[in-house]
Amino acid sequence: MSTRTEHGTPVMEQRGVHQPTPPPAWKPRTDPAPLLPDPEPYRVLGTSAADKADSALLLKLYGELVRGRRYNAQATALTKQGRLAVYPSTTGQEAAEVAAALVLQEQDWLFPSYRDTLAAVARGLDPVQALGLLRGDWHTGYDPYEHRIAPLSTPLATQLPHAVGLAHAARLKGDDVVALAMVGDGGTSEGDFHEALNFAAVWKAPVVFLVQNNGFAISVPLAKQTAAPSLAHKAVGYGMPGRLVDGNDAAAVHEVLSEAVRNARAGHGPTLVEAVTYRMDAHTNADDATRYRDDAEVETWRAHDPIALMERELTGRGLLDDERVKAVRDSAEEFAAALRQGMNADPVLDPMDLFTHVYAQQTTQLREQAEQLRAELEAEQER
Amino acid sequence: MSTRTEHGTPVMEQRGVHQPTPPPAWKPRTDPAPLLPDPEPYRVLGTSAADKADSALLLKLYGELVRGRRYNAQATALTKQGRLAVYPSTTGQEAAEVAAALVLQEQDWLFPSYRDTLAAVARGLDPVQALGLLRGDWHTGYDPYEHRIAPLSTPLATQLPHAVGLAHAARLKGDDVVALAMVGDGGTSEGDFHEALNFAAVWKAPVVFLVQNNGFAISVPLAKQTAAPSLAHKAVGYGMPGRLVDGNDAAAVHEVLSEAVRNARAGHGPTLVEAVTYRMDAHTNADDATRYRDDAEVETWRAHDPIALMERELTGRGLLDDERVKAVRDSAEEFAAALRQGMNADPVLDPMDLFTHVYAQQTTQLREQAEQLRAELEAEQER
Amino acid sequence: MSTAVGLSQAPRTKPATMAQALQRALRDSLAEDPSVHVMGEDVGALGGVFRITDGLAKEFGEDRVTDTPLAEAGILGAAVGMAMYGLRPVVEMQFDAFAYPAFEQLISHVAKMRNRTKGAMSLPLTIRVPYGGGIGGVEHHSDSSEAYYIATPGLHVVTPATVEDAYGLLRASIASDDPVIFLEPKRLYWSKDSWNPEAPTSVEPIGRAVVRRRGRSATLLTYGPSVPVCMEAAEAAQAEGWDLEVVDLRSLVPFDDETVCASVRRTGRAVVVHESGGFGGPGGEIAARVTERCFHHLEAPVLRVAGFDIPYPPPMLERHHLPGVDRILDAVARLQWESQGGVG
Amino acid sequence: MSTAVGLSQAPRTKPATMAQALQRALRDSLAEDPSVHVMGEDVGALGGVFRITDGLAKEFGEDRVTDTPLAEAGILGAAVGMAMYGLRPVVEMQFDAFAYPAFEQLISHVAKMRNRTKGAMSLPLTIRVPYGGGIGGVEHHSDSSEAYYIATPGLHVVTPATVEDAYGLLRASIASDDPVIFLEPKRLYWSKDSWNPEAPTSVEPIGRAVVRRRGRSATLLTYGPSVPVCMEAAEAAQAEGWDLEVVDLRSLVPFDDETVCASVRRTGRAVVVHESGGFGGPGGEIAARVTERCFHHLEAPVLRVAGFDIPYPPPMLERHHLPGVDRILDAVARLQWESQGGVG
Ligand SMILES: Cc1ncc(C[n+]2csc(CCOP(=O)(O)OP(=O)(O)O)c2C)c(N)n1
Ligand SMILES: Cc1ncc(C[n+]2csc(CCOP(=O)(O)OP(=O)(O)O)c2C)c(N)n1
Ligand SMILES: [Mg+2]
Ligand SMILES: [Mg+2]
Repeated sequence: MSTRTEHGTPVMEQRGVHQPTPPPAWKPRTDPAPLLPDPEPYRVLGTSAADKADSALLLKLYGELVRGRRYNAQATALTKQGRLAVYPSTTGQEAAEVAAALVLQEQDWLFPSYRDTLAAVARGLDPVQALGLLRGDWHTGYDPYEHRIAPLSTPLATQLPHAVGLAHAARLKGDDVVALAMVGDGGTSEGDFHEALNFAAVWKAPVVFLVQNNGFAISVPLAKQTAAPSLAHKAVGYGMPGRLVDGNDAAAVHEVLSEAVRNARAGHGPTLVEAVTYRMDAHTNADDATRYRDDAEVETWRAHDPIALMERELTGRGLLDDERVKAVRDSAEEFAAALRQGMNADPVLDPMDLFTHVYAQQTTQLREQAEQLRAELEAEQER
Repeated sequence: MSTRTEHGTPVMEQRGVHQPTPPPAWKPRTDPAPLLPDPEPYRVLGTSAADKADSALLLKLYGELVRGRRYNAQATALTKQGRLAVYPSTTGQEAAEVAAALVLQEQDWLFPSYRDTLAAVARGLDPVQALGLLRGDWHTGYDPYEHRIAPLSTPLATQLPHAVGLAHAARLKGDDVVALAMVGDGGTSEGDFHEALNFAAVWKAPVVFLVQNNGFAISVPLAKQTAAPSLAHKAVGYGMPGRLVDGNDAAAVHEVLSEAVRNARAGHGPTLVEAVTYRMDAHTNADDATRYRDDAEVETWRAHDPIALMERELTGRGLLDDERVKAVRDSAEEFAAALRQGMNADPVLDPMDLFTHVYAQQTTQLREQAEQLRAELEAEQER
Repeated sequence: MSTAVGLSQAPRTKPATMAQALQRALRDSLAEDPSVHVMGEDVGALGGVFRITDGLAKEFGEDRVTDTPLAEAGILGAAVGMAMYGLRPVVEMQFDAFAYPAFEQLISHVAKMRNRTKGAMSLPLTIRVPYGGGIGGVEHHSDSSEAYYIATPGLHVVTPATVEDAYGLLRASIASDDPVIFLEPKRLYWSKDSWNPEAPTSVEPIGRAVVRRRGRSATLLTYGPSVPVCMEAAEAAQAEGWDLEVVDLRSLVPFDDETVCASVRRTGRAVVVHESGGFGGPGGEIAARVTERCFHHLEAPVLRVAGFDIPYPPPMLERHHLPGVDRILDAVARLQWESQGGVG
Repeated sequence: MSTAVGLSQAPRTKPATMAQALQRALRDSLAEDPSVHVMGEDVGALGGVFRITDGLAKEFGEDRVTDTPLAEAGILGAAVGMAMYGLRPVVEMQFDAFAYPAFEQLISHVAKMRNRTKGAMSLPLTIRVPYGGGIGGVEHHSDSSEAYYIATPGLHVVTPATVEDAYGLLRASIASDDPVIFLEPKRLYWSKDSWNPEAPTSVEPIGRAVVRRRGRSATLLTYGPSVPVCMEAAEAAQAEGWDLEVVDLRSLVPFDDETVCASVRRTGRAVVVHESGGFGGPGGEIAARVTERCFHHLEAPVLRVAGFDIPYPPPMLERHHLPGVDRILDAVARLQWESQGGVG
């Protein structure tokens, strides 16, 4: 039996569950049933739900998907040209990446993991800045406050408590800010995932956790990562709603995330969203995926490609003609050309920056060391 | 609708749930429904289930409860006499403590938290040894291999992955060993709790997690610790069965834990058991509970005292007369007297032990430092 | 000796404990700056296990003084997020050893965020860590963990030894735009000194050592819980004819090379004293940098008196571990008072 | 210079990389002792991100070589439990900075269990940590975290610099009944040396430093990734008229005072070289203890050449951070070769 909570999230009813807080434990519980994950991945494209979908939104998503795919291809190419140290591609995951960016308002915050440069770019960040970490000229290539995008987080799941803290702080200040934090299926095994979700639920923080379940943590398949029926089920243990969504259906991810963001904004607290998707490329350009998975699996997923799904829907609705496809692709090409150009310019580096930003209050120790390096650099130049 | 799994755990059915592992995510799942916690705390005493309960077991539990209560009182008294540095009492929690010990077979392992000296004593450990840590003469007052009791763990939840690893190792070796690990409600918020449960479920390790939800983590009530419908619900996120049991009903805790141990032994993997109970005393003798809770709450729980519950049941069955009560109490007094005596003897300490056990392969550095201390001690003696 | 040291008598002062001074510093910070938030385990109704936050939740509300769930990485990680949004969180770790679960957040984020973002994102966080032994604490309640913190660039590491400094340094730490590890010597919590709580001293800048006692024979370099022990040792040394100078470092990072080296150049001899284990502890750094800078002024190698290189002992044995007056005097005696060529 | 150093040519040897030697050590340990288990992230089918465990899961099965869930505290905590039951787990941490989540397990349990139980419960664990920079790794992939480990009593801390030692020391670490932090210098993984993989050298006992190069002017004290750099510096120094001795410490805990002091007493001058940050890094300890023990043999203070006290730089700037030949020679030049009274 499906029911609705006050703020409209459809949930599964679970009968007879009991109050978390004693005393007394032996009195039966009377408040609403706890939230459970969707019984099956939520979908829009190709279902009757698609009828409600806004055409403008679908076209917007389509443009972003195509641009995102092109971005992935271009970034991968840049690693081959030695312009990027390493690139973790999101080819195949574009739907979740771009939807995560588009559901946020300007004042909201995005907390990307190391893989999620595409989400940052879709939120409006200059791709050259987004790729700064991976190019290797500085750890974070952008000012996080400019687009309200936290630094890409390499230590897995560690960004989740940051998102909770930021959202909590904004709420305390009375600001209308939602934080959306991204993490991978592997990252859900980390203690920080647990602690962040628990804090968020206890504090009713306006935060949305988006798990991109792309089937692998580098080489480790999900079955070695968890025995849970789904990652969305983890929400149950924190007392927050969990949603399971087809991560390759951009419209579905957008809808589920929008609802979660809306609930967070309305003061109803956090949501855990699992977007089931697949990493079409290797973990990074340096990885060899043939060691741990076979092509047949990859091919199965190719049949469920986010761009193809969207094109089918748009074509069915008569919204897509050759001209529009060409326009979208041309725009993506332009974007790629600009990125190529931006990355071909050598970054201007100042080694003295190594010392400038470590502390707000510089130490005498670092001043001395900076002087040492300056002297070395001058000696180098004289030679 | 309630159903039974292959190994007999009653579970709630959840319809339409989906496979954890892609691909493909859009194919509906067909395997059995995931396990959910008991709909309400499981009880034996005072219910019709009590009819099935074995009298000998009830009497055994009764004896242990009374002895446990006396043990708590004695240990608390020893802190006042300066014979114990500190004592975290389990008065009110004796049912869960003694049941945890009694469900295990000799070859099994117990992983107690810092509070669980009573469980260790109920498993057969000399109480003077069990209290070694709290007396302050050494960190662990016993050889863990003698009774297969891991050292009392002070850093909360850190013992849980140890239990998983040990159980896993035993299983790999083909040994019939179950590990039972104890943790508090507060400890469930730690990352180590999450990581341990996840490892256990993925590895199908023969381990049982017993959460004693005694309402508080020092001063912090459960409502500030979690927003989950129950702590047992956390099992859902790991894909293991979760059971909710009245923690003051020794027969019920015994039954639920026995079933969990049986399942673990049979290769069905871990279970999370939440025993809802209450800490009647302050956090430790050094704590002042009036700062964070009022007496009325404590009194509510006094009406649900584990010993009183058991006495009512035994009396109702005609198993308890004054003579038996006296015998049980006398035996508890004897136990307390022996403990008093044991703790009154000053422990014999050798300061050189500080260096002896740090390494199996001693370092020259520690040898030098040991020599320094030896010289100091000799000089001290000469004075 | 349970009295903190070195504060000159001021008019209208009265005895106060270090715990009271710390509490007052928190209260004043909360009152003056609405962005200050106190958070941790049991800091609310209970007032912390050491009662440092006693009464603050009542006074400032649970949104400003917050009992968190029991998860140190979560506490520090959430505080990072709050600091990102412009708040100034003051985190209490319940005991030294219970800060370890937060280590990754500390090393990989707290210490690096400002540098990572080229200064765009400062984290004005204070992490209060009660540390050290001598209080009869059972295992995990007496660690001296400063070696980990000082080896982590991006953190300031501060520790008071007097009631006055407890106030001044905590205020300065909370006001600092850098993350500060504020190490509170547990066994000095109840040490008293005369202090004027109605007119707290102005905020001490972080990074300045102070000479607690002038002397000419040798310098004891120390901090936190070992300061009173060194003062006592200096008194005792007089009977042996040594006039010892005592320098209270107060801040390990930044390190006050100037004050330290000025003292050692004057005396020509030095002993570093701390509770933390010797091997890989702060004493190695201090001895090495003093030697690098003052080599030709040294009449003897800089010696170290430290905790042994062992896990912290159980209560009944801790006195054998802690650097005490005798061990300090033994080290002073080994400072080669007469020419002893070939000892090295 | 990408070649490991110091191995004397033996008959029938052929070039092998450090990665190959490490893999061989794991394979031999797994084959000889059924209680040895290898575990970590991606150590199975993938063979680890550095391929050190390549092929082992296939050869020994997934129960012996196990891909764990992605949770470092859980990995180490589970390994502790396995060791309690008599197994000999060899844990792989994927990179230095990703060992931090396991810090509490390491400090509060791995390092303390044996002592805590008066020797009843040993933890024969080996924790392999690829460490250090110089490989163009992005943030969190180039940390030198040895300062944390050496300040933790109860751990042994070992690091090879040659292909031969990689094999011998890893075998010894796995065979040891103490927990060992086995630090693998990432940028030497692909360094080659001639080695006879068919007849691996006998297992080296842990705790012995080795003189890699004899010299009379001054001693370079170093370990791990800095050993080849020091060898190169020693070659270059000859042109300047300095004949440098190079000591490869191999094990930071236990520390080989004997070999180190014998060398410094011979040369009268020393420079400690490591990549780890200087402040609070191992160099302070080493300089301090050498000075304590060899003061009257020292013609100059023991100097340190270390990484700067900053978070590890991004790839494009790391060369400015890493101690290189020039910086080492600069330090050697400052070893007061003529009488320079009053410098200190
Ligand atoms: C704390 C931590 N441990 C290990 C790593 C090394 N690592 C980088 S990516 C990765 C796999 C991540 O898998 P998942 O969370 O599923 O994200 P995905 O790569 O699939 O986007 C690992 C183990 C890390 N970055 N951080
Ligand atoms: C990692 C860690 N953090 C903090 C503490 C300090 N501490 C000791 S007991 C306790 C509360 C524990 O509450 P709970 O888990 O509910 O167990 P209970 O005391 O109720 O048995 C705290 C915070 C600790 N021991 N370990
Ligand atoms: Mg993944
Ligand atoms: Mg509790």
